[in-house]
Amino acid sequence: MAVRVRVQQAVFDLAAEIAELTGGRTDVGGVASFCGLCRADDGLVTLELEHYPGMTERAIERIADEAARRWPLTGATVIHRVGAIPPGAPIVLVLTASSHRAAALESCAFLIDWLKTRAPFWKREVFADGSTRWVEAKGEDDQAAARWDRA
Amino acid sequence: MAVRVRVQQAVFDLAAEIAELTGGRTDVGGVASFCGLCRADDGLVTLELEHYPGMTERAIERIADEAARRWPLTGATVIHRVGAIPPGAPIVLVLTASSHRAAALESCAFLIDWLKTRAPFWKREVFADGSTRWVEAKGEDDQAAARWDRA
Amino acid sequence: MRILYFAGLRQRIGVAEEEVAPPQDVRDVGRLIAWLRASSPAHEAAFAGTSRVRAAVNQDFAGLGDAVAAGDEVAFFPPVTGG
Amino acid sequence: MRILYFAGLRQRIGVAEEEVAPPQDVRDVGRLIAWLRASSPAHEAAFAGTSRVRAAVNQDFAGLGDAVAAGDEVAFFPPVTGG
Repeated sequence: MAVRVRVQQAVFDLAAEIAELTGGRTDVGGVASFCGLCRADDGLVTLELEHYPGMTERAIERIADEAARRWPLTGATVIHRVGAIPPGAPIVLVLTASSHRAAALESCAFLIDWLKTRAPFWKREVFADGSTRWVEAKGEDDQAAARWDRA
Repeated sequence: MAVRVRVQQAVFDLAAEIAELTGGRTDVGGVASFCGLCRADDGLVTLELEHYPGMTERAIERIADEAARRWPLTGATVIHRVGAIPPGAPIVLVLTASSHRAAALESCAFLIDWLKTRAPFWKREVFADGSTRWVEAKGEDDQAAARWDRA
Repeated sequence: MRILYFAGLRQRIGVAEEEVAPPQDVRDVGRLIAWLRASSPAHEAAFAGTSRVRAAVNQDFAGLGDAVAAGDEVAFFPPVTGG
Repeated sequence: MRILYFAGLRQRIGVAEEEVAPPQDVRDVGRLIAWLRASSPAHEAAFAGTSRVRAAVNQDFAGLGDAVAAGDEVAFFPPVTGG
């Protein structure tokens, strides 16, 4: 299975990424995607995203490999942006393709849940008055990730 | 919440549909999508899709309304193609947007599961030798839909 | 009463729709099916050959006990297979 | 040994990375944290002010008991918040 992982400043092109995942194939029955966007909560004007070059890409590749072990995927793509992101702009894209709808949908949810708790990224919020705040990790994200733990 | 439902022969433009759902907003935290594609199983050369004009659109709108009752969505789009569809081409698109990732992901899975069992569409497979076969409803689709039943 | 057929059922019966005027005692979907099946060998074969016929009355899914009346649009079709 | 700091921890300490040569008995992540905290008031305040410090040794997540040695790349950071 082809796993594509990218960490980049640039905006991604969803249609191009899906074409890359499905182009020339006739064994893909479903493509699931999740795109996380920057919300303007509390008057946020910019979200700054920092990562750990090298480790971050490796961590995402391992998560994608785990998804490929659990579900019969024909391909998966994870793109995560870093740098300054304005409200309304995309932050992260997870794409999964499979012959089977359930495999695509479940693995997509799995990938974003694990990525949120296991890939080294950190968000800092910048507000209109110039103040900044590091985003705190959320307990609900740990819970969402934990539902994929195996007994 | 804005629900968009379309039944059409034309291919849809995923990027344009997402832009429609999120454009100009800064309260959307996640967009989940599922795109069902035509597989070339058993030497299939064309998939023919038939629907019940009027009832089909109404049935999908009701399913989308149910999704909006169950999850805090900012918008949802369902596009289902009819007519002749070649292998590798898209058949159906479900898009859900929410402030919250889980709401977008779960409602997207719900919409495609219910659409498969509650919206009047019928598929006929056309093979290379000219033979045709109506697709039979699958028990696994009923099971996938049943997990959203409420106690 | 307008009757619509879809998918394999339409193909077996050979028409996509027909206007019918069943007798007054044909008051529900189940009795309408029985009356249609008796109307021609093609109808009988089509209904007999369709596993789990589904129905809609005025574009809402309907069960065998749901009422039908003059002026209704009643549709019959196999289990749906979209998505 | 190369030490990297990320996010709030980096900001509090004031450097993104530093080369250190801890004594031989600093053999695991826990002892390395204790040694770094003692190295300056800024380190002490940064580690004390970061709830649940996470660590990675050579770009793999590591626990307090995991070994560290000369030549390793060891990173410290708050819980991750990507996605």
